Amino acid sequence: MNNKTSLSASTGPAPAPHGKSRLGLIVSVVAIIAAFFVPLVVDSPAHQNVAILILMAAQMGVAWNIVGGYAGQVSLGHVAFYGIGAYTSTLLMTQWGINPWLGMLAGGVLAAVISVLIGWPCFRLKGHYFTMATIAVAEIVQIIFTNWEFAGAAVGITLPMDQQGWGALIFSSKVPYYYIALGLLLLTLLANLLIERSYLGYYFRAIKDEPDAARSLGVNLGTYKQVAFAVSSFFTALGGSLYAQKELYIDPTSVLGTGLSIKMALVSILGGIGTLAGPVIGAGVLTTIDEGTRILFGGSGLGTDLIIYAALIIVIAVYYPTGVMGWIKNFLARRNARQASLEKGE
Amino acid sequence: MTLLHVKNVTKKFGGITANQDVSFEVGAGKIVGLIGPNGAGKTTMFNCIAGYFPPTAGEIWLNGKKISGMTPEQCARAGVGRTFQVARTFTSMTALENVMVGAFLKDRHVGRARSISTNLLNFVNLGRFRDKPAGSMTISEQRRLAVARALAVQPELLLMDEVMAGLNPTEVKDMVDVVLRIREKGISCLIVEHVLEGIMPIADAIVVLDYGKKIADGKPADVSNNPQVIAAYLGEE
Amino acid sequence: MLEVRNLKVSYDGVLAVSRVNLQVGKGKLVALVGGNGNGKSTTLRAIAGLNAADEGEIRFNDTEIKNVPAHKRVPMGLCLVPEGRRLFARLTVERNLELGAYTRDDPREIQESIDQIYSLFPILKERRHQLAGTMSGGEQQMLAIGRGMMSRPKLLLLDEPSWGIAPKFVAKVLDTIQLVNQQGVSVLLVEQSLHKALAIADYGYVIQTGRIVMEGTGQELLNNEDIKKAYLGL
Amino acid sequence: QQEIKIGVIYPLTGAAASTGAEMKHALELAADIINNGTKEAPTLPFAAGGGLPNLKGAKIKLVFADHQGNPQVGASEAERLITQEKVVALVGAYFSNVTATASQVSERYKIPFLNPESSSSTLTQRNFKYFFRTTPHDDLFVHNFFQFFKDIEAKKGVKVKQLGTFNENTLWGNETTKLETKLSQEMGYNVVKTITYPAKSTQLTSEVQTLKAANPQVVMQSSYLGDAILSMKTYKELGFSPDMILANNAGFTDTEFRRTLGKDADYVITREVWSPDLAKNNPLIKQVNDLFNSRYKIDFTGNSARTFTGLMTIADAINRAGSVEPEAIRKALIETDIPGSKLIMPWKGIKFDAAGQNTLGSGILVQIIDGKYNTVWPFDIATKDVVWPMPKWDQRK
Amino acid sequence: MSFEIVLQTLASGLLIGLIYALVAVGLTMIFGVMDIVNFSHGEFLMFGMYSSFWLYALYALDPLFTLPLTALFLFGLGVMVYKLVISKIINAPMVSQLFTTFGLMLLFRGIAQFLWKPDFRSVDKSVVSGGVSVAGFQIGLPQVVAGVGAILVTAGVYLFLTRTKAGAALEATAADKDAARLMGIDSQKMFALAWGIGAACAGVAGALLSTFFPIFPEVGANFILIAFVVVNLGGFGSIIGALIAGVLVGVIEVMGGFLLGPQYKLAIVLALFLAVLMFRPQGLLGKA
Ligand SMILES: Nc1ncnc2c1ncn2[C@@H]1O[C@H](COP(=O)(O)OP(=O)(O)OP(=O)(O)O)[C@@H](O)[C@H]1O
Ligand SMILES: Nc1ncnc2c1ncn2[C@@H]1O[C@H](COP(=O)(O)OP(=O)(O)OP(=O)(O)O)[C@@H](O)[C@H]1O
Ligand SMILES: [Mg+2]
Ligand SMILES: [Mg+2]
Repeated sequence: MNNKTSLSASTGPAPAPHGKSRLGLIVSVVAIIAAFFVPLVVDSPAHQNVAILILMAAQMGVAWNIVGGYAGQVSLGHVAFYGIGAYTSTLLMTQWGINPWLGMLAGGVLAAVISVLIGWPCFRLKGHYFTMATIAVAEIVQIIFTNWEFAGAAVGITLPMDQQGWGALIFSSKVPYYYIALGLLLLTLLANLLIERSYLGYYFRAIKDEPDAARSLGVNLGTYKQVAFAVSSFFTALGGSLYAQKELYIDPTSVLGTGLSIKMALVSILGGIGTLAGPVIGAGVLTTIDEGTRILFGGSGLGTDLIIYAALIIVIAVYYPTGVMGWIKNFLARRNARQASLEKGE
Repeated sequence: MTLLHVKNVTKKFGGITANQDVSFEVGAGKIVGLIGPNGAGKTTMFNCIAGYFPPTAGEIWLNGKKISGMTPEQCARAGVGRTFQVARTFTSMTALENVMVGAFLKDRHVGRARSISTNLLNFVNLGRFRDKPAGSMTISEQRRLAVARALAVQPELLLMDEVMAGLNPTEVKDMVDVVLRIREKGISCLIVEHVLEGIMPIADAIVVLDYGKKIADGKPADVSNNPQVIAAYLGEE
Repeated sequence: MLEVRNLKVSYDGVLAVSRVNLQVGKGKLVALVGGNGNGKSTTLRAIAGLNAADEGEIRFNDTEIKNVPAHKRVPMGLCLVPEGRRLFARLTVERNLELGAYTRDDPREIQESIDQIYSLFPILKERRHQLAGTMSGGEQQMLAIGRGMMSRPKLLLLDEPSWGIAPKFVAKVLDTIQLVNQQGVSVLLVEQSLHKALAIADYGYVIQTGRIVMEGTGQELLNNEDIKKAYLGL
Repeated sequence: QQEIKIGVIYPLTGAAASTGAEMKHALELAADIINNGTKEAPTLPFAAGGGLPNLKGAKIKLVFADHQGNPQVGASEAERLITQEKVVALVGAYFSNVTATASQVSERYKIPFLNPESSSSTLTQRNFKYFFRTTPHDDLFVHNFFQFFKDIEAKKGVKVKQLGTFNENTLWGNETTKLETKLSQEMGYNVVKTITYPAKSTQLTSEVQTLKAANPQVVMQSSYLGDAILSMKTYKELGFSPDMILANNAGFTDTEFRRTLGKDADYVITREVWSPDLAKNNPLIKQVNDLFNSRYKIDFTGNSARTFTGLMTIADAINRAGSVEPEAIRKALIETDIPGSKLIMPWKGIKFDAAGQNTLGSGILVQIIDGKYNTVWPFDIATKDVVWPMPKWDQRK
Repeated sequence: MSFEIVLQTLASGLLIGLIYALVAVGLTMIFGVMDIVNFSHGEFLMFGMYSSFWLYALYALDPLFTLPLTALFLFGLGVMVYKLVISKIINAPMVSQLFTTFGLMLLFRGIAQFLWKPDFRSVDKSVVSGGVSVAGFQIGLPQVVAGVGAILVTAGVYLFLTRTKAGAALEATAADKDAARLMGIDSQKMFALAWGIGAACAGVAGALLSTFFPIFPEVGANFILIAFVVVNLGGFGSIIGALIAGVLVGVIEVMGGFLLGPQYKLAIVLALFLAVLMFRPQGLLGKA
């Protein structure tokens, strides 16, 4: 009983979280700075467009990752929030002339509110049951919008192009869209980073691993799953609004289709679920594969692009089940282990 | 002063009565052992106290507050820390992070939670696992990790379910040390244990269950000489 | 009967067991003891085939089985009662026992074996329709042992069979193991109640950080001063 | 030698891929005729071959893109074709909602977009400057239905009163439903049941049941192929025999529709823009169709014939512009005036109004009889007398 | 609304529901044994349809008679998919498994389109065709045959799982594959078996459907959502649950569509499904 340990906090500075994250930090800063220069280097609008698609996919993935990755609640109905975002800002503008920036915010808030209505019953479900319930909810939302006259029903809504510029959030050039998408992505990443570093991040992961044990530590499962869900849906909706402003036409199939929910998850999984940079990397890879195969093989009409795209997805999932980030971590770990064992002289 | 008061608790699963009309108390700053044959209802009692099962009948009070009927997270807030018979580690997190999840209940500041947790890991002699994935620890190590994790919520009462199982006598001694130091902090311990060398010498009182009923209650020495306890649990030695 | 030579096992590149040599003779009861995290379970899992051995030899009845998949080792007469029980939690007690006899065919003999287990652990009979996962810790341990015996092994590998068993029953469990052993089944036993384990063992090995550091008959080891200090807390 | 790149965006994979493939073939045939000529159809514009004469024989090069039926992909592909492939004009995109987004991109880039076959009337209500559509739109088609009712009432003395609508729940189906309801009211018909069903259903039993209960005389239906086949089978199975099924093109004009249903496809009337039997009035139709058939072993359909015509129209404009400047092409498009005799369509010609809509287009109605499409309306160009009502299921051979 | 229409609607719903059940049985089986959600299940159905179609088109063999062949073929395909792909992701996180089967779904559609064109096909002259009229209402003969087939196959799978040693081994593997290996059960073989049977069920469903449903590369998309709902509603892993839920979904879909408007028929099914989950989070017959 010699080494008496105090239970109270020592007030000294906390040790650095992870030594290895310094490398990550450098890479991230360089990547962000580089991202700002992309439109200056890439001047073809088509390529800029692909860059925007990557940023938008990344943003969706990062937003999804909060609840699907960190908190482990695999929602495949997130497109509902995307659609709510797109429809809210669009309807507010076309019906009442409300500025799309405000509309975007309103869409986000509305999505968060609706996420509570959905989450409250659905979070009682576990695992695949939860996943399936979210798909069902999203399908219902799509059916409602398909039949809702006020929202244009199946016909959809065309956004008027008469006003342009930062106020109307409509541009004929791609560059402003690029920076808006980049800004939105950085904002979502920041929110994600703050969550990851705070107690919330720890709670989310605990809930994912062992919900029962988390409860014994005072973690209210319902509350924290809901927090993750609401934050995630808020940002997903912002992405939806941006989609509407960019494509200037929305209809239930394009902003409420199940495929998009799956894409959000795919992006995160491919890059590394439950990691900050994962979805961004995943979006880069997936969008490139997607666009690339279609451009190279899509004109043939034989479905070759689909085959190659699918085969690539499978290969990645099979050989890198933890995504690109998992692969990087593994690689670093192995290298460290090898070095360590070399030092030990084993 | 009594900290925990279990009053006439009964718990049934369908036709099986796991606890029947059990009453006992745990005094503040005391170590109480809860023993009994396999299937006597010890883990069930833990689950009732920690809010995982509502008792079928009876009440549980902690510090003058009724906690039966509360949810597990409410119980944790009320001051009950617990470990599980099956380890239930957060396997994708490091040992340190496991403990931090507990520490956040009282302090949401990450830096402070980290230093509290580091101390706790050292406290249960798991310091060297600090940054290792908790999933790669052996089962007995994971149970000790669970003790640190439960301590991190700064409980008034700590429920430990067989944390000494799978330890050899030397390791049991170390663990006994840990338990004594926990008591020194003023935390009461309610311990389920089959490793009697671990519990008998340090318990202030022992409660014995058999087929869900309390069959004895008292000082360790008295209980171990109780013929009923010997017949049901200790066996002739 | 079983001969392990220079066994080396690792998890994700980290060595857990290096250089384990041990033998279990026909009809013998051998104990493997050691502190927490020293590689006992890993050794047993490698023998049973759940972990792949990086290097070394595992010979069972004079056949090299290192590359034989786990499920094919069972019909050869090898059976592991694993750490942490690994019951089929969502299946009933009886179903668990039946599955223990998967490699056997005669339904009547299987029923006999089940009855034997029931007479050994009456609580299992009483609860034969309860889901295994809802049984108490000790009850589950009994079921795990019972299930292991259902395959009629020639060599039984037991990983801490007394884990979570009440003191009165520990003796009974160990008696049972001895009984099984006397009926001709060889046993490799990992156990933390050293004195009890070594008391019934014909021979014992001490494992430390993945290596066998000492061996001898049960009595020799029990009387060894180092062991007394390191493991018995004396 | 100059090459003129024209971007074409169609659904080459996904649910509508089979239609996409037909249209792709039609485009390839048109481009081939322009570039290499044909002896089989001497009166067809560009039949001499050798590219566009006013551009020193520049050849047409088609750059295909697959929009997979996804509006966002359509827009991205348009963006890519315009800025990467540097196409001088776009042709596409079959699905109205994809045409909507893709043409928005071309409008921003001030590149002409020629749409040969999307029928949503809203497309030409957007005040776009670079958007041109050769096909008549749904407004006209639905009008045709009601004109047909009036005509047949006059000719055969039948009274059409109770109508039912059976449309899929998409942009197209919805717009059609609205128009049908509106026109029925205006023209004194009674819609006894309006059904919009979810596309890609596993069963249409409840829909048909509902319809049958309302007992309409004529069902006006808009469905793509899968649903068209499924609904016909369900009609038969549930013994639902209205006087007529008046289909709004799409699935009902697909080659597979007849092949799959065989005799059960008979007597359905569908709105069309094209039919091989029109060759009677216009020899060009047979000549080009034979070309198409000898090459791809399929006949033209309304879709592929329109797509073919679309490419011919844009080629005509580029040629007249004598330039690949988008602005010049747009000007030429505005001045387009192709007479009906130069088309393989039963139209009076091609001439665009200020909104970019061809004003000379028109629709026809064809009826399947003995497994063949026969033009039955307008009566003056009909090749066969209309069979009305269609025989009940249990009275067919 | 007359009594006849109600009866008619019920009958139609029941028949399509049995098909749903059959598709779902294969899905629930794969899930139950491996905890893997197979997004590509609809494509097994599609392959079943094409198998029937080609045997019909090339050799004029009726789908009904070639049913065993189709089942065998799909069994082989299921085993092959397991061996080549799924066996490599057994221990991967749930999301990567979803991802893989999703990739398979796309791959299979692409392959079908590549090999057989996006065209719609159909078996136009099956030995079973047309309708029968019973007591004033009509039902399609192909549907009746399909319904009976669905019941037989479901019953067969159920008996196999509950009455045979292989069934017990599947159950054990499902519960804990490492523990099963310790019992001498070849878990790899069991997983392959589960995929084989699962795919064969979908194949049989496809064969039965091919007599009255158009055949095209994307046909699986029409069925997969419903199949998921059925599996969930019945309780993941429960064969009987899938049967009950399938029929329930079929009847509710047809009835609901008829009463409340066809455009909402799927929404009605989904809403009821969610409502049931609120009261029974593990589905009707699922284990908690
Ligand atoms: N969910 C349940 N359903 C049915 N029976 C249960 C359930 N949980 C526990 N039991 C039964 O209740 C009795 C008490 O179990 P409990 O786990 O409390 O025993 P225990 O005293 O902790 O035993 P051990 O020392 O073996 O861990 C046992 O017989 C057990 O089988
Ligand atoms: N799944 C795993 N992944 C990584 N490392 C592991 C894993 N399982 C065990 N280890 C490590 O391997 C070493 C040996 O573990 P093992 O379980 O064999 O020990 P043991 O002697 O059985 O200990 P105990 O007495 O606690 O059961 C330990 O250091 C442990 O941390
Ligand atoms: Mg217990
Ligand atoms: Mg061990």
